[in-house]
Amino acid sequence: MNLKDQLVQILSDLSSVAQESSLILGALILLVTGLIFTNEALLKCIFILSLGIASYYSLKVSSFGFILSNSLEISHLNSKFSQLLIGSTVLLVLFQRKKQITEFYFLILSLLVGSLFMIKANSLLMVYLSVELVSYASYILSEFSFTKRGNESAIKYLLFGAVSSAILLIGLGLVYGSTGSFYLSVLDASLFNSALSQTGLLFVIFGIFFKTSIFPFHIWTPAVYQSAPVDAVAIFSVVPKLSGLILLHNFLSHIQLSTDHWIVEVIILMGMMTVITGTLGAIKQSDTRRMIAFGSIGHSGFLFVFVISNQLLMDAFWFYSVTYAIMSMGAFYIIHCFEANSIERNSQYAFINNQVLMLVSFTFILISLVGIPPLSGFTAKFFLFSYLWDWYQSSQSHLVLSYLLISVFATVAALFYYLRIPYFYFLQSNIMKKEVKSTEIALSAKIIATLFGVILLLLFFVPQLVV
Amino acid sequence: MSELILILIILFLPLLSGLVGFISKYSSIISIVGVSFSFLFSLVLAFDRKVIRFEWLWVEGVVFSIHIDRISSVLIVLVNLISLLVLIYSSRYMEEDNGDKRYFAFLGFFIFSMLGLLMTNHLLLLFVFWELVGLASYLLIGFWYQKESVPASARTSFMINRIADTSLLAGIILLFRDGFDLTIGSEPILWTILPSILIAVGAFGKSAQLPFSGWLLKAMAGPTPVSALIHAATMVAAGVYLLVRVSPFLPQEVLNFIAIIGCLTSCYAAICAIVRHDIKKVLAFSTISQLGYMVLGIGVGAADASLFHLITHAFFKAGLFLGAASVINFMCNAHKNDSRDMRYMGGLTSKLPWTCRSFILCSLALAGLPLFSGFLSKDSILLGAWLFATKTGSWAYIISDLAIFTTLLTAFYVARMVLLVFFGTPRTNLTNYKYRESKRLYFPLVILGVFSLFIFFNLNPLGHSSYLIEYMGFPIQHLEGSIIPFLSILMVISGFVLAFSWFKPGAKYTTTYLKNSQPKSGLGIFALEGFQLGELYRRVGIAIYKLSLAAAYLDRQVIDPMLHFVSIGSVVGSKVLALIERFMVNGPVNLSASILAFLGKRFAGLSARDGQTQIIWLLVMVILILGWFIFF
Amino acid sequence: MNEWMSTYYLYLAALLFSSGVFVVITKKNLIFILIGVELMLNAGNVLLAFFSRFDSSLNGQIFAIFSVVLTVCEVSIALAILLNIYKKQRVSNLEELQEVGNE
Amino acid sequence: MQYLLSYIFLFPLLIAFVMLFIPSEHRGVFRRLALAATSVQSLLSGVLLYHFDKQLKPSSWEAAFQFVEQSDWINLGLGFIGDLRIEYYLGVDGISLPLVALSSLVLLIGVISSWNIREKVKGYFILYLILSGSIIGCFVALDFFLFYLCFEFMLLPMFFLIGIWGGERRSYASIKFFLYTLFGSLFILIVMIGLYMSIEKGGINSFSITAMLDGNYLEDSILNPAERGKIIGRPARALAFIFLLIGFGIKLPLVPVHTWLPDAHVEAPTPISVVLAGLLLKIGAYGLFRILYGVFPDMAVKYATWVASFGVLSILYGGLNALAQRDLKKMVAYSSVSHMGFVLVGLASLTSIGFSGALFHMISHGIISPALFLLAGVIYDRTHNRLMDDFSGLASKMPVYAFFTAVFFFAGLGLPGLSGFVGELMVLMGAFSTSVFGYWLAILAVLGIIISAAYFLWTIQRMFFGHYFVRESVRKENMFDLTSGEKAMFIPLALFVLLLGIFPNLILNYSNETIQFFINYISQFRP
Repeated sequence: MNLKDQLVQILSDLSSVAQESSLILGALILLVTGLIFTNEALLKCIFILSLGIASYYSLKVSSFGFILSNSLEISHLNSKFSQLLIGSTVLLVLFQRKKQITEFYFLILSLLVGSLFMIKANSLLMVYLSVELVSYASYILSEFSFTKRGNESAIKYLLFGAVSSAILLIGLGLVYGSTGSFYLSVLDASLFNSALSQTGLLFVIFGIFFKTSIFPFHIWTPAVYQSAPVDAVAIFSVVPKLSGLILLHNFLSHIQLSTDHWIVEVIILMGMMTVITGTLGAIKQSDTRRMIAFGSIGHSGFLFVFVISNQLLMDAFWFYSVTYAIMSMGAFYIIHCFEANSIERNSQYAFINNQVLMLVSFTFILISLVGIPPLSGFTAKFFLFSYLWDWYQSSQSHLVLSYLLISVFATVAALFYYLRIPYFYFLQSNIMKKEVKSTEIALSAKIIATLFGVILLLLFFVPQLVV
Repeated sequence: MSELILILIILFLPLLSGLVGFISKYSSIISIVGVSFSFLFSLVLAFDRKVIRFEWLWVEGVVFSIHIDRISSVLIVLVNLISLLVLIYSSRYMEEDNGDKRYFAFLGFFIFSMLGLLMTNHLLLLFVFWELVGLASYLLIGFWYQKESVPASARTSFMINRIADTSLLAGIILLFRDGFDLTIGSEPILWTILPSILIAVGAFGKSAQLPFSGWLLKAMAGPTPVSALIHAATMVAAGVYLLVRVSPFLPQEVLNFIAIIGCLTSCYAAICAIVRHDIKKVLAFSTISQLGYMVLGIGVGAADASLFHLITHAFFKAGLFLGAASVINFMCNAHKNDSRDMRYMGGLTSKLPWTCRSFILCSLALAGLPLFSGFLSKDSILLGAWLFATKTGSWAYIISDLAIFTTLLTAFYVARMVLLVFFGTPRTNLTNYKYRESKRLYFPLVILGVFSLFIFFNLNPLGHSSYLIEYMGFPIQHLEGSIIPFLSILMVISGFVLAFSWFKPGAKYTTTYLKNSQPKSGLGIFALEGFQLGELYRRVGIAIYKLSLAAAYLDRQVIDPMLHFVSIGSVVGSKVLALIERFMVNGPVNLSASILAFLGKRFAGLSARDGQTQIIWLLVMVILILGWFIFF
Repeated sequence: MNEWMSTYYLYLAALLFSSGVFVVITKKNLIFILIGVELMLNAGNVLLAFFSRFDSSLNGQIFAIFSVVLTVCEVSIALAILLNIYKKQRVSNLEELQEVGNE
Repeated sequence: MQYLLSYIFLFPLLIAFVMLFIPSEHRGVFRRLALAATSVQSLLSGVLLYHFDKQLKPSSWEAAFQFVEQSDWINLGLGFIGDLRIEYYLGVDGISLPLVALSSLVLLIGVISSWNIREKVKGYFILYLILSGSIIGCFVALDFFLFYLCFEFMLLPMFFLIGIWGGERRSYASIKFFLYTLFGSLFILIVMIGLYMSIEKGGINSFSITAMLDGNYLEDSILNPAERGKIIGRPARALAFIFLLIGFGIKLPLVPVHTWLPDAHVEAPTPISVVLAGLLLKIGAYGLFRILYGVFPDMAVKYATWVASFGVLSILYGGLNALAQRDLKKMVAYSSVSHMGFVLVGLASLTSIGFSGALFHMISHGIISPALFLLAGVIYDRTHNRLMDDFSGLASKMPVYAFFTAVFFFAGLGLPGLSGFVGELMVLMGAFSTSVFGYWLAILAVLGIIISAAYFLWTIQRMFFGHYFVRESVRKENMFDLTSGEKAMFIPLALFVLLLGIFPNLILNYSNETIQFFINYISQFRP
């Protein structure tokens, strides 16, 4: 193939990356505009506009296959999830932001671009590039609170991330060298029969674990969630996590290891440990965000189930992801509203007066995170358990069974901590009446919070809406 | 249909009149009127001589039936009659009590349940009324619930009954399980041993046989007319009635068992009655003793004799109790101290003439002197026992002999009671209380006293049976020339003589009586305490309560925390024991939360402060996983 | 290049990686730690560059070049954050940063 | 008539939704609305009772239900198990119908007894109505998913109702309650998923309880009895049975997983105790009836001795604990444990009389225990104290109260003529006459009757007999007898207790045919 043909090919493929292109373009425009105007509304408009265009293109995707000399793969799964990622990023406009508006939205957009590339990556290089792009944006975003704590957690996050990316890089190198293939699509289980290639694969998987905060790479999560700006955290908890999971799935689905392969067993074990860690870790947290952070680690462990098996249960995974995105964004939105009134710790919810609507919505979201009907979190958990059960039935693997049992018990334990906020607000409020804090929450915020709860309710009764 | 209405009227009239009385002003009059109508209708029923039967599907597989034959109809008349007399007596006796409305309502309820018990031949329905009778008894024993120790007595007596009732219920259900018809039909099929014994034990409970007899003493805490009706004449006889009904179905072994228990009870109670000072307790023991006779009669196969004794006993014992009620009422007003202790009485003949006359009549019947009803019925039981002994031989003679010997004891304590209460001079200073024996008080007494004469039951003063028994359908036994009547007369007379020599007015014993009140000998103390049965019940009760405390302790300290422990126990290491020690006091949720938190901290701690530790932790994990793979 | 030569490259990468790890976990100064991270990343680059010898399209070397560029970005971000920290707290030592965590 | 069950089920939820939009200043409106809602519910269940065909002899479980409503609810294509199909499937048979009627009665009483709730009235009644809707939903749902939804959905309102309006240790009690029951219901969830994978209806996996009862198993499914599927070397059906037993046993409650109950009961406000004891426990028992015994009859036969042993353990252990309590409410709570043990024994007997007895005992306990909690609530309202030792001789001060207490205590101890006796008797008859476990267990169960008499009578003796006396620490200015409003609650309950005790067929006529069919169905699985 000569150069001209290649260029023609590239040009024709560009239409398939129109969403990413529009986002990059939007990000650049935002940056430039931000230099001149600091009007929040204007910047938000550009932000929404570029997301809108991107989502338009993501809805319009029609041709599937490999593009840009096999470095990207467009599939049904990818395009669907890119809609979800873009959609959850749109929710960011709900969060009020006073400072660093330009930079913030710019970084968010680049993080989103990285994520979109991540779920489409087919070549090892694209994997590394996209992961790093997401990471760099996150490092800077986590620093954006400009407090002592923010700095500290950012530098730790960065160091941790750098070590992880080194592991990823080593892994990619080993995979590349021992299998001789540079593209995910040509990877095969038969290629991974030497110790070197298996080590490489494990390192790659570990590198991706960092993005999805799977045990033992979850350690950065609570600190960052605690001290980064809340809107950034809301994105962290959804976009990089889901895209990392899909990347992992792309890797594993091409390789097609059987359930009793030791790498798969290690992965399942890590998933179980994640569930346990997330659940146990959350119990003693007094800071709301840290608690939710550990909860989200636990949820990574649940979501993880869907991607590690050979067959992807598309609808169930999709439903869980959508529900999780809504729950997570909703939870952080409400935390955001309360933090504006300087309520940061669980016990402080006891001092709030007359915010029944907010707290009821919050309770809905938290209960949905636990997974109790009639909220869509339950349906998601139900799919998860069904899926595990089915997997167990077909594989007869004891690890899968223990995963199922651990998930079930983790659900009970999750009640311990997720209920803490309603516990403080509803059950402890009478005791501490004397130091009531007056909180001011705008009506619009109340409506939005209620909407989150209502959507979760609605999705339980009519799950067809998203599937 | 008209018969059904008749039966329903007889059954519900006492209850209705009691309830109406409860909400109206004239409770006693309404009750008396209601019960007398019920009595009249039951006479109609008795003279009708028909067998009446109704059936009613209660639940699937259980058809309740009402079945009235001659036995029931006679007993219904009896119950109605005695109830009527007691009601009349009570209408005066309870006049001053402000809870009289409640009293008559309870009594109405009792009469209703007792009649119901007599009307059915289905064991389950019988059990229903059996329990209701027990409830009525409980309510009436606890009638003066504000008094010291009365509530406890009521509860104890109900509980002991309840235990026996449970045995009865278990027996009935076992019969059901073994496929027997729960209706006591006319064709006797022998039951299996276990249910028969359980049913017999149930009957023992209500009839105060060993080892349940203690409840009857506790029951004496109730008003005395109640004791006359419930704890002497009717309810306690229910057990005997049940045994009479089921005796054709019982295997011989069980009958022997019944005979032995009956005999022992009668003897034991007679011994106890000799040493008690409390007039009601003496009467209670005498009731137990007489019930023992009846049970003995059933055991030896003389059910007709038992039934006869049941009827005669109902009259004279009710009379005795009502007489005792008058005495107590008098003492209560005249002496104030301990109104029931015979040691303080004496010489009451002049004060209570009508009471004294009727009381003596009834006492003689109880003692079993010829010319009195008690002689007839008791003699037929003794005869039955004798026949049984000759038929069975060996150990059965002991039963028969013991029964005859008990006659002597009976005569002894009866004479002692009468002598101590009515003869001699008052042993304590009585206030100048003028007691007026009103008509309403002595009319029932006189009636009952008169019914203690032989003439109403058999024209032959030395006969063994009665036209009533014949009417009920039992064959008349003609046992001429037996020595038993003479033997029993001899026993009675010697009992009287002994008692008179000991307790005659002015005798040494009666003058020093108050001083040496406590018996010295071991047997005496034993008998005074009612063979320690009360202590036995108390011990059992305490044991159960201690068991319950242990269960509660177990629940609080082990089960409650243990579940939390189990739910997470799989991940808890060796620290658990120490943690349990520490957090047990703070309650289980704390405990589990603390354990979870402990583990949580270990996981969360790694993500805490030191960035390098985190990285080390990460790398160690990676190396561990790789090492695991390489080396295994 | 023969078989035993290629193991040298792998040893080199391993040496780089482990010395990077050593630096990262022993040094307290943030700059040193960054240098350690660089070493670790370069181990990966060595691997990539070496393995691309067996690849006619030299994908590995391209990868390595990209990776070097990315490393530069990473370090610049890290330095920016470090500067921030230093400006605010006058601290360049990781041990002295111990604030984030559960109380 | 066609949508009668939906009306009963959803009407309170609708009213609760309406209440959301009423400003909380109108405090009186809420309780009136709630009263109206539950009254309508009761009326509709009356209509339901009237139109129910008692004589229907079912040929299969599918045909056993009446007033059936069936429509698609959720229909999702899921890769691995075909379609996820959840139906809105309601219906009643002879077992659930009496429970629906009982629920509407108890819920109505509950509203009346919450008349003097003063704080956060709006929230209280909204939660109460949600609770009442989901309780009814549990009894009428024929889709396991719908059942599970209602089963779980009760937890949240209950949690808040106990936690906000409860006594001193309310938060502890509510969390304990929530944890325990969630723990139990997750066991149910696992089995539900397993059943879903194994059951087909029209060729598609289904949650339909009727299909489960009729045993429409897919081939090669793990819970298919013919397959003898195993999980970690154990028979899958046995594990499922045990899981369900634990799940429903926690709700029942079964010793040794009963410890949430005394705390929850003691701390809950009176109306909630009423609902808790009257209905929530029945839902556990109903789950045992419908799902455990209906779907796993083979295991029910196999494990009958074990189940019955746990029942007997509950009877005796609950009774002994009740005897040791000093708090009136706690005593009643433990007596509930004891009584629900009888239900389990009746079920385990696998005889028609035992089943009828268990059902009847559920109904009768569903009337008696609310009354007992109301009685405990009365004394607590007056004095803010419930310790038995602090009172004595109340009979002379509050005779009407003493009267009703006596009535319900005697009903509780199984006095013939009152409803408590019938259930116990039938259960014992079933337990003695069954062939699936030895009658030594039944004999032990009989001892429970004695113990129940002991604690009830002792309580009467301590609190009501003797001289009138109230300890100094107790507020005594409000010691007045029952008000007419309270009488209005107790009189109907007492009448029901009496009526059912004399004419148990009022209930059993509805259930006879169903239970007969049930027993015939189970008898196929007997060895």
